[in-house]
Amino acid sequence: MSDEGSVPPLVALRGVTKRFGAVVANRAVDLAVRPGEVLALVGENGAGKSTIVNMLSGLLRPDEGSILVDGRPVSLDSPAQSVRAGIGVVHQHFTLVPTLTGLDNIALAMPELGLGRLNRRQIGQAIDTAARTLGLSVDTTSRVEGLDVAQQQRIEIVKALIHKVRLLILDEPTAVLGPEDKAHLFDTIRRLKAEGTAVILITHKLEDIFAVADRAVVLRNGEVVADAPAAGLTPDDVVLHMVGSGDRDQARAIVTGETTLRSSSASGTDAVCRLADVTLRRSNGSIAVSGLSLDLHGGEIVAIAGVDGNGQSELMRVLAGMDVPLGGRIECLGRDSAGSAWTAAHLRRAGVAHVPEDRRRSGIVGEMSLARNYLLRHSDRRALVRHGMVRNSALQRLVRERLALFDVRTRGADERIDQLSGGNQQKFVLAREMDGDPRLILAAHPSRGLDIKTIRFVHGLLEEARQAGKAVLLVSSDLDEILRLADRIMVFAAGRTFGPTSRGDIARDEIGAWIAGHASGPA
Amino acid sequence: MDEALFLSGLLAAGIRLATPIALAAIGETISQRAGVINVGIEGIMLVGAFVAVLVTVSSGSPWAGLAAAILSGAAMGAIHAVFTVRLKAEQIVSGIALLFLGIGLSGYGFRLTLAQGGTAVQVPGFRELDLFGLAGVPIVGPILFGQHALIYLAVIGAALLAFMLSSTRLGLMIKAAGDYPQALDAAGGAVDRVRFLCVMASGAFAAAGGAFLSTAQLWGFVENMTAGRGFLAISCVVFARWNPLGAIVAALGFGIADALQIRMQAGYPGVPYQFFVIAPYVVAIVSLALASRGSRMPAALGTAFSPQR
Amino acid sequence: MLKLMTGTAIVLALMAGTAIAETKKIALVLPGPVTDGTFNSAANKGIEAAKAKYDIEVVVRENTDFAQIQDVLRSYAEEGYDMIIGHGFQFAEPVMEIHAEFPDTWFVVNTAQVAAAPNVASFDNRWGDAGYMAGAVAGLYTKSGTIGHIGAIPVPVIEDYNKGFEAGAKSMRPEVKVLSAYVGSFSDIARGAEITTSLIEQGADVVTSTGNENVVGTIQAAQKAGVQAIGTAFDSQAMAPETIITTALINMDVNIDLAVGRLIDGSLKPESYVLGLNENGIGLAPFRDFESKISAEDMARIQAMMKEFADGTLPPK
Amino acid sequence: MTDRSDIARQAVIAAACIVALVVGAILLAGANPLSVAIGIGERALFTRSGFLEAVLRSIPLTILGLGIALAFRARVFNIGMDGQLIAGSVVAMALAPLVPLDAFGLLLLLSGGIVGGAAWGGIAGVIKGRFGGNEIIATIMLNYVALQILSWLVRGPMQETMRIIPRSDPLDAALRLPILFEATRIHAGLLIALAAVVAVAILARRSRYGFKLAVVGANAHAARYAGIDPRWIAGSVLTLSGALAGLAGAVEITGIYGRLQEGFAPGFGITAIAVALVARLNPLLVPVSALGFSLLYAGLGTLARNGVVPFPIINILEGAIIFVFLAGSVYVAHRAKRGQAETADG
Repeated sequence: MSDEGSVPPLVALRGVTKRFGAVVANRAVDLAVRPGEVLALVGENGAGKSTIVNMLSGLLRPDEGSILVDGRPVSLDSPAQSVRAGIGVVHQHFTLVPTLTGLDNIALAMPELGLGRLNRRQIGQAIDTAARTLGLSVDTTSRVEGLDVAQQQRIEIVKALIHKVRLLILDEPTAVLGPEDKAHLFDTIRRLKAEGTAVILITHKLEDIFAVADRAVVLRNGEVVADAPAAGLTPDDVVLHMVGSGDRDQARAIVTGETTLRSSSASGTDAVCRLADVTLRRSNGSIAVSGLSLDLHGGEIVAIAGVDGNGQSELMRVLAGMDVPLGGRIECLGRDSAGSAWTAAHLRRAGVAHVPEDRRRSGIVGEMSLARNYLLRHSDRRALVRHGMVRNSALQRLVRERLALFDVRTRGADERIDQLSGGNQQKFVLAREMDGDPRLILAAHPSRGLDIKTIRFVHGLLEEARQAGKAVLLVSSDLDEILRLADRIMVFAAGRTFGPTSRGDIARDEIGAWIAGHASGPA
Repeated sequence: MDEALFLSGLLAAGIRLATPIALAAIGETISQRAGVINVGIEGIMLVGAFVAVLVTVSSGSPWAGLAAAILSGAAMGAIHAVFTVRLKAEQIVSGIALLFLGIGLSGYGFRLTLAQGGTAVQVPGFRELDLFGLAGVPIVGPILFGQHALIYLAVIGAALLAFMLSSTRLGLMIKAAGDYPQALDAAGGAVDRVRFLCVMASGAFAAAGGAFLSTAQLWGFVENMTAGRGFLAISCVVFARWNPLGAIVAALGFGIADALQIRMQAGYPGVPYQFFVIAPYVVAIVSLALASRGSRMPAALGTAFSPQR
Repeated sequence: MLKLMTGTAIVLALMAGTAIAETKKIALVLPGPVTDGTFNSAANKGIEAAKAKYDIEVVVRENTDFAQIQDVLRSYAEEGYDMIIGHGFQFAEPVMEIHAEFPDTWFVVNTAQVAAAPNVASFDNRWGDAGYMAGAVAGLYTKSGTIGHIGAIPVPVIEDYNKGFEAGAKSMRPEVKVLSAYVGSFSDIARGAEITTSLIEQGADVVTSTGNENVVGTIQAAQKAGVQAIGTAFDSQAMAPETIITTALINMDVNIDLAVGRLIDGSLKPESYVLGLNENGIGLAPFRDFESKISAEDMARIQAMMKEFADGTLPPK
Repeated sequence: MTDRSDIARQAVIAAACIVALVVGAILLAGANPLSVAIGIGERALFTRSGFLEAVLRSIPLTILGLGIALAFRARVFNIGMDGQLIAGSVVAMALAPLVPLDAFGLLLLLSGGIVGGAAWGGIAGVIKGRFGGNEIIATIMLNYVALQILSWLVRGPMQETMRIIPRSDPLDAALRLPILFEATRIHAGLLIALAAVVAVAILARRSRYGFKLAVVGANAHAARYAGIDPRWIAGSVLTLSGALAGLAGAVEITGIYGRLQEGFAPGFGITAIAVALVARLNPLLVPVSALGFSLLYAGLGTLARNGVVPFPIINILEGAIIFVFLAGSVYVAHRAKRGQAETADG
């Protein structure tokens, strides 16, 4: 164990084991966090991080071992008890009621208000106070469903901190944030630290550890395999612990993500997809983007950067045929957005693959088998469906093949897909979408929430696709990912579009400026 | 003046016809906002109607009858809540069972008590009020000041519930329980307790609607006297987009349309009366087609909540 | 009144004559609940009366859906019931379908006109005559010149009553305005009341109603509005003595009593019995408090009309 | 774990309370609960005619239950089976004077029933699919409309030539479904119902359309992503389940009644919902569930006939039995889960 300092641990896990049926999620986990300490909890998907979060937030009970607060064992049987113990949690999947405003969501988490009339002005002031000390600006008057993820996350943080919180747990907070919002978040964490609040930061991203954490705990297969001050670690060390590989070179390769495949400058070929003066509308009716013109060519990756909620989702929906543009015109693989054949089914048939941004919400049907989920996007293939009847044996055969090819870890094609880890689900989605030789690949946040090995796998796939002459449109809020993959970069911010520009023509901080909505650099 | 009389008669009848439906619809709104659908409110209304008459006759006070009806309705709601909230059984099936149970209990109770004598009993039921002595004012008088006390209570109740939903923390908890119970659970709220109470409240309101039918609109109980009003109430909830005040408006729409068709019938003896009877429903169907955009039901409606622990 | 008494006397005499046979088993099948206060209650009353008089075993089946009728009739027949009485025209068809299979069982359809050898008989009342009498009283009594009839659903007997009501009223007062409306349900008492209220608003000051529970709604609405009602079927004046002038009696209970009596004494024939005033199938109940509120002249006209019914010169052909 | 056994225990308590309520009610009526219980089971299960009557009633309930199961799979709540059934029977009856008097004519009548029910369901389908209107209201309202239109038809244009009773003229014998077994009322509708079970099972579990229904029912977002239009599915499945309801109507008319009359399928639509939900929307279980409900009704019918208890007790029993069934299935489900968890733990 690392330095047992003079300050006693604020919250500690002692020998905690948690099983789900035959699966052991955590085995004899020891963990401690002291006041004013930022602890990074890292590990691959399925390493047991979320189970720890859920036990600390009162959603799960340990089977063995104990949780200590201020050195005394406590039982956290409900979220309310967890709050009373001074633990605040921001879950990876936000627990906000979409139809309520931010303020009402926060009030919902304040049992001390009783059941009676809400003094919204007073609550608003309390929120402002909490937000100001953290340097956060939150929109508390709009319905949550209309806010972008970064804003929702801020509401979650304020919600957690509206009580006297001594330990704040942030589960994958950076996965959805752009660089600016990420910097903001780290700022907030530092302020909390300065006030003596302990923070547990669950993350996949190595750079997060070194940006804010004091100490890192690495989990593998439910067990703690490393617990060390961040200052004494290198990225290679962390990866080595995470993947459990003894090979330092391999670990380094994963960290750096060596790219062997390079752009085969494709501007000469005909455009697969042409967008001319397109206007996109949000579901609430407001204009997300206007005047968007862009050509997508085979053999290139075009990336849209920027904070979520600036029209990226709308663009993807429109290109996938799930929506039509409000204005302008799109021609894609012989289909015209003004025509009647601009539907998801038609475009899929024409060769559009779509890796959706929220796979749990729309990319898969959790309670269905892998085979049925495969059929989701291939139900008009003659080989799988004939005369309206599904040919199950052919489907099974194909799915088994594809699962092997994409290294999806599963018990078989009949397993329910919600039994798979997030990374395997994403691999499954890719296996499905890359099937049938698509010519345009729409990839929205393809590596969000994935562990580093799977990320490399996903990136490799996209690069191969480019190599094979396919057009790839990538939407990501991860600037590193964009800089690594993209041939051309475009930014949506504040209702405007910046670019596209070749990656070679723009520096990282210029993109950062674009994302912040400043029109410096080549426009 | 004839037109004025016609109008005030029409509105008064519309309000009377609407009130039992409105009360049941207000209750159903609360239950559905919390995520529980209760298709058994017809049965609860019957129990309420019977209990109200029974207690009114034996105590001499319609208010005591109303109070007893409300309690019996809450108890009926509790049965539904035990099965749907605690046991997490299929909500629609439980509602259907509740419907039969309500029909049976009210009918059986009636035969054990009031129907024993074989002659009609006198029910000292509610009478229309005369608020501020203004009920005599032409047209507006009877409408605004000359209604049954329960009608004013229904409006006040709906307004209070609307206020509760929009402006109290309890209201937030109810909306969260119906829209995204995971969020309420994570915020430390007891989803099941909120739902249980809301289902009981829905029973209480439905029973009050039954009590209006048997002690205000009429003075007496007959088996199955609700005649489908519970199902109309469910329609009103959806029509009103899960807003309690809207539920009153929707019920009023039905009531007035019904009162109107009743008055048209005698005027056009050549037209088969069935066409008048269906008129309110046809109007409802057409307006449904024309005005449905953007209507959203509580996202977790009909699904039991089981926390992951 | 006299007729009723003679009727009873005859029945009693007959009963004495038949002496002791084996106990007959009789099933009465009703479409609604016995507590409806009108149609089904009447049948129940009839069978109760018969039970008191004869050595019979009785079972009553309530709330029989149209879909269940055949099964119910068949089951009783299989269990060896001697007589199965279906109360309502809707029993006619199922009875016709199955009667041949059970020649030892009598099937009786009440309030319908159907018969078949050897074992189907029906009893019906002259609903049209009853309506005529009610209409005559209403036509004489109305001050406004407008009267109203509220029917549950236009089934044949209700339509007959409705037509008779109008004819009767016009016979007394040709210029009278007769309003008519239907509830669309037998059991919706609240709507029955509201429809009545609407007719009252349109000027009706004497109303009458046919059906089941909805009749109670009409009487209550009349009571609340302070206008007069004429009861139907049951003498229910006790329910609202200030309101109900008289009742156009439709003695469906007499039908049942009669059917049972004829079964016991062996005089039942596969015929369609239609009971009018002389057979005590219909009648006018006593006016009681209203006796004094009706002019002697009007009372004389009513009595003259009743005599014409007794003589057979009414109803008009 | 404690939660689960807790729920199982509560299910037992709830069922016990319901049973106590029923027993109390029966005792209050001066009857013997045990003989009442025996009475329910006796005729339905142990007499030929009682069992056959249950089979007869399970025919329409099966067809209707299949329609409900299809629609509910897509989370489309068709409460309008009663109206669609009426529409089907009306169209079938209206065709009767026009078709040849042979098996082909009968087939046309049945097809007419399907079309009529589909059209009535299709109105709700258009309201839902085209205008986004709530199908629960639409179907409830359409029930009332269909009931009244039937009421008018049998007194107006479709009334018998004699014009006495509100009903239509009878169908020619050639247009009646043949009786399958001598001296019973079991007609060829039984075969139609079983064929429908097979067809719907294949449709629901093997076909692309059935797959799409399930996707829409499970996750509307995923459906849109997959290029399935949830509104189109909702509209089409309302039409389809309406078609089944119409078929049930035509089968009842041609199989049992031979003419159009009011009230020939009272409350079947609501019962069918219970049938389908108890069968867990599995088409193959629907006939089992339908027969179970029919046996229950046959048993309750015996009770009503015997006059041992006042009629409302029958309604109480009807509700109580469904409640006890619910509690029982909750108990079984939680016991099973708990067992699993324990073996996994151990």
